[in-house]
Amino acid sequence: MAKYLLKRAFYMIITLFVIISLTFFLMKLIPGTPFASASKLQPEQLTIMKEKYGLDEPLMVQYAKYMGNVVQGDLGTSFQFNNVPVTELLTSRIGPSMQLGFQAMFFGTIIGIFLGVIGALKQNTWVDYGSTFIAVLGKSIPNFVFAGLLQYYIGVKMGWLPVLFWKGWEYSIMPTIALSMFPIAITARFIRTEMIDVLGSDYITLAKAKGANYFEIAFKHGLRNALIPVITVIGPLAVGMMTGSLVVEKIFAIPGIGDQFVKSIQVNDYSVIMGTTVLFSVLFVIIILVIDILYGVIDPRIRLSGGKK
Amino acid sequence: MKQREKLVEIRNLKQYFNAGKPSMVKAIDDISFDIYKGETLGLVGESGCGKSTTGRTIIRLYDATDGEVFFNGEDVHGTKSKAQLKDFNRKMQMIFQDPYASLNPRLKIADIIAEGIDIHGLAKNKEDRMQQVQNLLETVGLNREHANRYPHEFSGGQRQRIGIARALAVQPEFIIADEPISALDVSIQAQVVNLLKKLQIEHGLTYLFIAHDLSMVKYISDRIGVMYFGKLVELASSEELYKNPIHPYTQSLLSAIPAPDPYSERIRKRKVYNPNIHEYDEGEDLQMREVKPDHFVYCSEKEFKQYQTIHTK
Amino acid sequence: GGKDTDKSSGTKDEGEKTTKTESAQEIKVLDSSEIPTMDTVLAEGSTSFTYINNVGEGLYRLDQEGKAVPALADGEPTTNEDKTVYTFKLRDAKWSNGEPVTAQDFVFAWQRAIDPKTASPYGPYMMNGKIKGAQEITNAAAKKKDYDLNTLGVVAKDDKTLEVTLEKAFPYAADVFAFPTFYPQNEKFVTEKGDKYASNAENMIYNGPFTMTAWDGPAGAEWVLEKNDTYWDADSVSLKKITVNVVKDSGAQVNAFESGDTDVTGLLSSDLVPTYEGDERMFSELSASVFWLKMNQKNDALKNLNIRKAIAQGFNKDDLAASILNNASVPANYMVPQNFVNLDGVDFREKNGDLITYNLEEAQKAWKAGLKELGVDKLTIRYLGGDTEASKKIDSYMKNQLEKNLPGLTVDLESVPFAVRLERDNSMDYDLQAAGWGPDYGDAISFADLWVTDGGSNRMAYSNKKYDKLIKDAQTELATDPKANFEALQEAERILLQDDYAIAPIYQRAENFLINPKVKNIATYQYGPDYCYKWVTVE
Amino acid sequence: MANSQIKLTKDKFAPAIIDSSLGEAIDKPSLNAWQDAWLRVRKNKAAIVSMVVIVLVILLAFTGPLFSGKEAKTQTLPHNNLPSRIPVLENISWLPFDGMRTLNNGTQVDIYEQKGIEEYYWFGTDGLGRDLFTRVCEGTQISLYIAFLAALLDMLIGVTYGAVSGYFGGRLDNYMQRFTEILSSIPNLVIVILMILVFKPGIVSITLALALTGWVSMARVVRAQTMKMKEQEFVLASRTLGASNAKIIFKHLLPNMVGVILINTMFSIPNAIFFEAFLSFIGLGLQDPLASLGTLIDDGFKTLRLYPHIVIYPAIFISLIMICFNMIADGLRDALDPKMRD
Amino acid sequence: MENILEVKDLTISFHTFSGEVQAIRGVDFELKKGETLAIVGESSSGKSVTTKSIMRLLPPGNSEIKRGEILFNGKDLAKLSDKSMQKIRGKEISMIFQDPMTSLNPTMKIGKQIMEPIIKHQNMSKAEAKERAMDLLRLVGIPNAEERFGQYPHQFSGGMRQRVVIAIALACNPKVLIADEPTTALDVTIQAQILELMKDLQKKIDTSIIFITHDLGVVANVADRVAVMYGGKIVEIGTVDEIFYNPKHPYTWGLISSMPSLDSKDDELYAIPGTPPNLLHPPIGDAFAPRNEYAMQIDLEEQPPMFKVSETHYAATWLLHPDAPKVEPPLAVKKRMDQFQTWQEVK
Ligand SMILES: Nc1ncnc2c1ncn2[C@@H]1O[C@H](COP(=O)(O)OP(=O)(O)OP(=O)(O)O)[C@@H](O)[C@H]1O
Ligand SMILES: Nc1ncnc2c1ncn2[C@@H]1O[C@H](COP(=O)(O)OP(=O)(O)OP(=O)(O)O)[C@@H](O)[C@H]1O
Ligand SMILES: [Mg+2]
Ligand SMILES: [Mg+2]
Repeated sequence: MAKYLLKRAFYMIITLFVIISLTFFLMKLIPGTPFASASKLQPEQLTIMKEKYGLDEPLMVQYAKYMGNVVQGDLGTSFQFNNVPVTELLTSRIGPSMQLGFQAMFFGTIIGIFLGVIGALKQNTWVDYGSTFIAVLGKSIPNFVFAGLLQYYIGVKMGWLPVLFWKGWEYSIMPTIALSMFPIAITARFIRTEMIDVLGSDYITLAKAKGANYFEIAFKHGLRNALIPVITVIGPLAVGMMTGSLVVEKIFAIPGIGDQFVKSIQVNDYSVIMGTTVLFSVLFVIIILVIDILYGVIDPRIRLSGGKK
Repeated sequence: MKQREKLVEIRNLKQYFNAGKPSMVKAIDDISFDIYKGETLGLVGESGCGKSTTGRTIIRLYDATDGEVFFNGEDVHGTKSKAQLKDFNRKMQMIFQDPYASLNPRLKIADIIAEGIDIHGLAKNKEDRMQQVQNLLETVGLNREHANRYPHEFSGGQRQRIGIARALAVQPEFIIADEPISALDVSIQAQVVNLLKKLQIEHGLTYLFIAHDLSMVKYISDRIGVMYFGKLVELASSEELYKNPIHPYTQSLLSAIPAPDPYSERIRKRKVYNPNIHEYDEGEDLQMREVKPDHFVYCSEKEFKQYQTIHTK
Repeated sequence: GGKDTDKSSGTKDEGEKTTKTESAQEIKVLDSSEIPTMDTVLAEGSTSFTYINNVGEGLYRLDQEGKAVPALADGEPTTNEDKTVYTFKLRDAKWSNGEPVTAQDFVFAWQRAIDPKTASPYGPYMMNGKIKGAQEITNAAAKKKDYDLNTLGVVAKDDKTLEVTLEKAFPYAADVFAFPTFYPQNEKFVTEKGDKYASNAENMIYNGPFTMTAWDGPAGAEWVLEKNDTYWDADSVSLKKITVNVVKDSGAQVNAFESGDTDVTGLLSSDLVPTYEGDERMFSELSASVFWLKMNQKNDALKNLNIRKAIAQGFNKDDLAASILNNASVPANYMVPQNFVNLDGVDFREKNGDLITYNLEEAQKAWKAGLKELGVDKLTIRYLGGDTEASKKIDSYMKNQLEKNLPGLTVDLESVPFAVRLERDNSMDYDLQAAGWGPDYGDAISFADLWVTDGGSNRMAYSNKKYDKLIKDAQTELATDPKANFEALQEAERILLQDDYAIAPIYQRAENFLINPKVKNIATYQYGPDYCYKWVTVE
Repeated sequence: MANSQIKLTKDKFAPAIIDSSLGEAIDKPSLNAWQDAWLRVRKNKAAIVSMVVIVLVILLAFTGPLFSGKEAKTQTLPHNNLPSRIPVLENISWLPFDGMRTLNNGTQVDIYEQKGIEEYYWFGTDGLGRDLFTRVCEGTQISLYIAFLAALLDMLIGVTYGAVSGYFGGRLDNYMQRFTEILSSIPNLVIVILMILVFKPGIVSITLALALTGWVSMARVVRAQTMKMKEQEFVLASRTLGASNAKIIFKHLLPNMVGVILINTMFSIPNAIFFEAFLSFIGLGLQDPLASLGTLIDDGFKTLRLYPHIVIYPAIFISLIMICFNMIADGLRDALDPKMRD
Repeated sequence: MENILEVKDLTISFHTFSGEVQAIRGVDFELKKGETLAIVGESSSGKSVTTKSIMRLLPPGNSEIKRGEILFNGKDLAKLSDKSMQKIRGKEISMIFQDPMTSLNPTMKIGKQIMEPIIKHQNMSKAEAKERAMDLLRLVGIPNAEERFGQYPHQFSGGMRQRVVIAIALACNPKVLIADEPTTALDVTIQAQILELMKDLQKKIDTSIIFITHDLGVVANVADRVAVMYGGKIVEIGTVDEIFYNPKHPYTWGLISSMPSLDSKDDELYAIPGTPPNLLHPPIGDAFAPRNEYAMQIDLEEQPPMFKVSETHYAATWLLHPDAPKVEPPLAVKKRMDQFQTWQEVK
């Protein structure tokens, strides 16, 4: 196990290195400067500013410096938020995004699993179609529409929940609902598909032969076996969600990382783009590792050294 | 027996999976034997002892970890040009165990059978190709009309015959049959075995016939090899092996086969094989030794003496 | 959100003494972006300027009408003959830490703003060409030569006397001195805090109407302003507390307003405006931002005057303003906006009137002539559009109008992200471009000098010697003569639009927001800061 | 055990003549895998209904603009933001097709009458006075185009990539997996912006952006399937016959994954549609006057309270398409599931 | 001996895409207490469907019991509610499936899988159930029960897994144990072990066993009585000796002759020609007729009734009709009959 983790860690570092390097160079290909007032400034002033932020140096030098700093945990400072260290920016913003993403993933997955399981148990009945319908609706209504409708009807009209901001748990309910539609849909679809396969297998028949009832068959025997392909898709999705949703954060005025990231790209805020990418890819490779470990937990046949037996 | 000509020679063949990792499996561990032209060599042993691996390594589905396989005197596993490899692929063919998994469900029977013809360019034109396919179908006792059907429309026995026709299509000299009957119904097994026998006579084929059930193997084989845990432990003519099993594992295997005969079943006593009875010392020289003429047993020098005294009178 | 009212205990004591009005003097406000910085010399966006303006003050301050009036300057300064040297007397004002605001604070701040090491964007932008010595420092630094900050034309004669030397006289000096970049900074405090200065509420001191009591720094999505009792004009301030939250989505802002979560929204997107038509809670105001089409004369067709004329007259801007914008924006037949500058009460526009109007007949006539001159009967022109929803709608309308009104014209719409647009503007890789300009100070020159030959914002290969000369004159000889200056700029505008049809004005933008009717007297500005809450009262 | 009641005559016990060749006859009609699958899909009512709906939607998308007699890009500004009015249906009061609008104060007015408009705008008009019906039709075309094109590229790249990675395995597989990991980690937006720099913004860029990373999940699925299937005996059989790797992949492996591939494609179609909408949402999408359902919704949503019709129709269409594709995917999955064979 | 299970005129159809599959067409048999009834017959003859219908494990969607009764201790299982059936499954009647590799839940620990029916049906506490599960593991001959208890199926070999499945089936001392090809997937040595184990256990807890297999060797080993199925019907039923040494049905003959005997080296094996009947459109007459070299005209027209051969032996073939010509069974069968005769005489 330890050896395996070490090996994986080595691969993770290489992967990260490549991701960071590629993003660095790609990003530098985007034209323009990160300076908001660039269009107003004289060339002389631009020269001075570029020099101050080290943007006048050859690309390779900038790259080497950046990498050097990253290794020391220094992600540089933001341009759009004058000189705020990116690490500070990320740490102060990742919290709400992670919480929201996590909640949405959590509830979304649970509801999705539920919908998927009953869909599979009652395959091709109206229950199945109903659960498919709900799931697909969640996928076909863009989440800004969903978020907007929730905000207006539940928040403004009904006054049941706070309309926006991020000041306590009740503030996270509507955004969570809005954001969880997608994981609900995905999980429900995948669980249904897998569950149908699983329900047809011999060990389910054996479980029935043991006298197990529907509930036991679905949740004790079926679910765990249906879960593997689901975590494969859920994992990367979770990373995406935990690193912020542009739309939902914007609509509910949540100080998260999603909107900030998109804005950074639009205004060439190099260091924030890079910082977010680093964060994202670190989370990503870790989640991939966690998924691989989870595979082993969920399915004891899969040993960490890889491959099914 | 007439002058025997060696068709396949297996020398110190080894096949290790996941070599170098903790999960390493010695699927074949240093086995050697010959297969003579025109004979059927049966290979038996319990599940997982390496029978399939042996077959697959001979036909180069796996690259051998070590050792050589000579076919007509040429080393199959040596570096070969594409053309030479193709030539092997023509002369050596394989029939598989699972009649359901061994036919591509998306292809028509004609295309399945003709795949080898196409690859090796054995047909002059479309008509010739079709003609060959139909002939092959008839050879294995199926209707010409079946050419345009899909595998799922056939029963297990029919499928197995289609698999045989596919192998025959390239006019091989040597066929490895990997448990071609164990997934079939008893009544269908007979069909397939009969067919294989008939083809052997008509086409002068050589078989390596893999199975784990001795009764059918005995019926079809001239000689039988018994494998245990990646090693060949006994090799003799089928009559001989059946009458005088020497290696304790062979004895155990024979005693386990249930006979379709309630009377003899009631009196049958099963022998249990315990590998510890050999009490081999560390580094003892274990190898195939010819205990009786043409009867080889995997044993130590000491056992060899014992066996000889018991079995040769 | 922090409610640390006891940050400075002095404030609290005095707060208790004031008589209680019926309603709490507190408002909640939404803003659509975070504050990038509160450091006056680094600030470059209107959000920064707005809050800097509310917690700080310079020599001048924009009053409720948007006019610069002396603030820390104790009355109007004395000037030399040619109005290039201003001598200010400072009033007795205090920083919120009790220290007095001195002339050295100004010198320190201004030098810091021009110092290449600071790399302030707005410092040089505002000072170069205006404050003596600024341009030289910038140039020297750009060429990696030595420079001396003391050559900047700002000197503290004594604690309370500040002498400012201008490069050349200009009529809008008061606006410049009111601009947040020119605010003073307390040297001791700034150097003590170093990098941390103005990075959050703890690391700031104030000399304006309010203090910031809670702000986590640039990434913070909420901040609180509270009345500054050490402010010299504290008596005019009745508002006790302003809580600001960032909400980026316009629809969400409206929802927040509807549910009572806020008293003031940020700018409404124009889609939302019609919903509040006739609603007393909506507040509309014409801003000084004008939008136009830039016509790049590197394109052969656009080099042709008739073609430009046809395009400039060839779209119906009234319909655009009335039906598409529908938010109190007005069609622009000019470059210099209305209600922006005036001479003795007469608006710039009143005299110069409508210069390019929608005129289908003229346009088509010019179009035919132009095509003939070019010897073609069809033209394809690229149109570099914006990528915001609002600008997309307008671009789409423009394309439709031009194609419909000018037979044979095909407009290739290219909506690109902002960064890409900047880049293509820079490299002049476009034919038509929808662009706009909001001024930084209240003088027509802030529009007019956009189009001088090789001017930084020109970037459309427009060049007219006469125009250049008029602008140059306006900035030099005529700078001290308001009337002549005014007239020169008006003539320049006529040249630009009527002689050359260099750009095709589209509309002047109105700004709309929702305000709780209880909240009165929010001052809104056309340049620099957006709002000032100094005079706000809650009924 | 009761004996038979029927009278049996002696001649019935004469030996029967049996054609032995009949023994091998198969009396089922010959069906290939597709016909077989179609038979199964046909039994799935939801899938069939969905297919019909999709076909109708496609037909409508292409023929609708002909019926409406209006062009999607024609702007009639005085007619902007009209609610929907449909001949005949307008007389049915509970249907929202009567050209009435509810004002802020709750009163209903007939805008058409008020503005003196004779024409019928079936779905109303948008803010620029363009006919929404036509725009929704054309938007559907574009969304479908994006979906199909992206799905196609997706299949081409994803399938090949997955098949190669899974088939050859080992070190190559390891590298290829790391590569997709990297690809999914580089911010999509950076790539899209770069794409827009190189190509013109619009369909091409969007499609390319999609093709760049949209196929990763397909590759994963195909890889897993390939690894599972490459040990199948029919593949081994082909190898012993000397078939080339390419032939094995394309003739033996991929055709047997059609089900999985199709289903995954059905999943990626909605994703593509949304990716496009997302790009439009952040302003990197289609160029006007082209519109997709995504951009139409995005557009209309802002004025939801004032002009709900602008968002409702495209929303209905997009939901319809998504639901149908998912239902079809389910149907196909069931139909192509080998376990369901009898 | 009393009948613990009686199946009467059971008729089952599947509704499939291509039409109605008449999988079981009137099956009658009874199972006595403590006996082993083997059901043999070729693939698709309806062996599994018959036994699954006893457990009510047929897919609910497309299967239909058209006629017949399944009387278990007098109760008709076909009419029981799902709930009551769940109480019978695993407790009164339990089942072992063919493939030990797939019939255990791969993600659940062995111990838990064994404990499940114990906790469910016997109201035992967890600790007691664990004790019992351990005993069972030992009973089926798995060493180190302690350690094995917490392992997963993939850590077990095929033979061991099948033992676990047997342990599960035996957990509640069922009255009837149905084993559907329990050894087909195992190799001979392990098969032999499992068979011995089952016989042992049967003696200990005195259950009745229905044992399905193709393998006549296995039948000879385990069965008291044998039912031969063909085309959805039982075509011959009798004691094991009767079926092996005095078979009456031509299909049974075919089965017996197709096995190589020890000395028939060079003769061609007998193979039943043709393919099994298509149960979508079962033939009007005897389903075996098209493959039957002894077929008579009547076989094509009329289904044969069960003819009684002895108290225990019945066969459904017109050849037993008094009017039918006397036919010689195939050589292999004759040999057996003769051999039996000699054995009898020796006795
Ligand atoms: N590709 C492979 N990778 C790793 N191990 C393998 C592989 N193929 C076979 N083995 C292992 O090699 C050993 C021998 O397997 P093989 O399939 O040759 O047995 P067999 O005698 O044919 O068994 P059976 O009778 O079940 O077919 C087994 O332990 C098996 O798990
Ligand atoms: N779920 C099902 N749907 C449709 N037909 C079925 C189903 N299950 C079984 N059948 C059909 O019922 C018939 C009898 O099948 P059954 O499984 O009982 O055969 P079997 O005798 O057990 O064969 P084997 O020896 O191969 O296990 C077959 O024709 C089969 O196709
Ligand atoms: Mg094998
Ligand atoms: Mg069965």
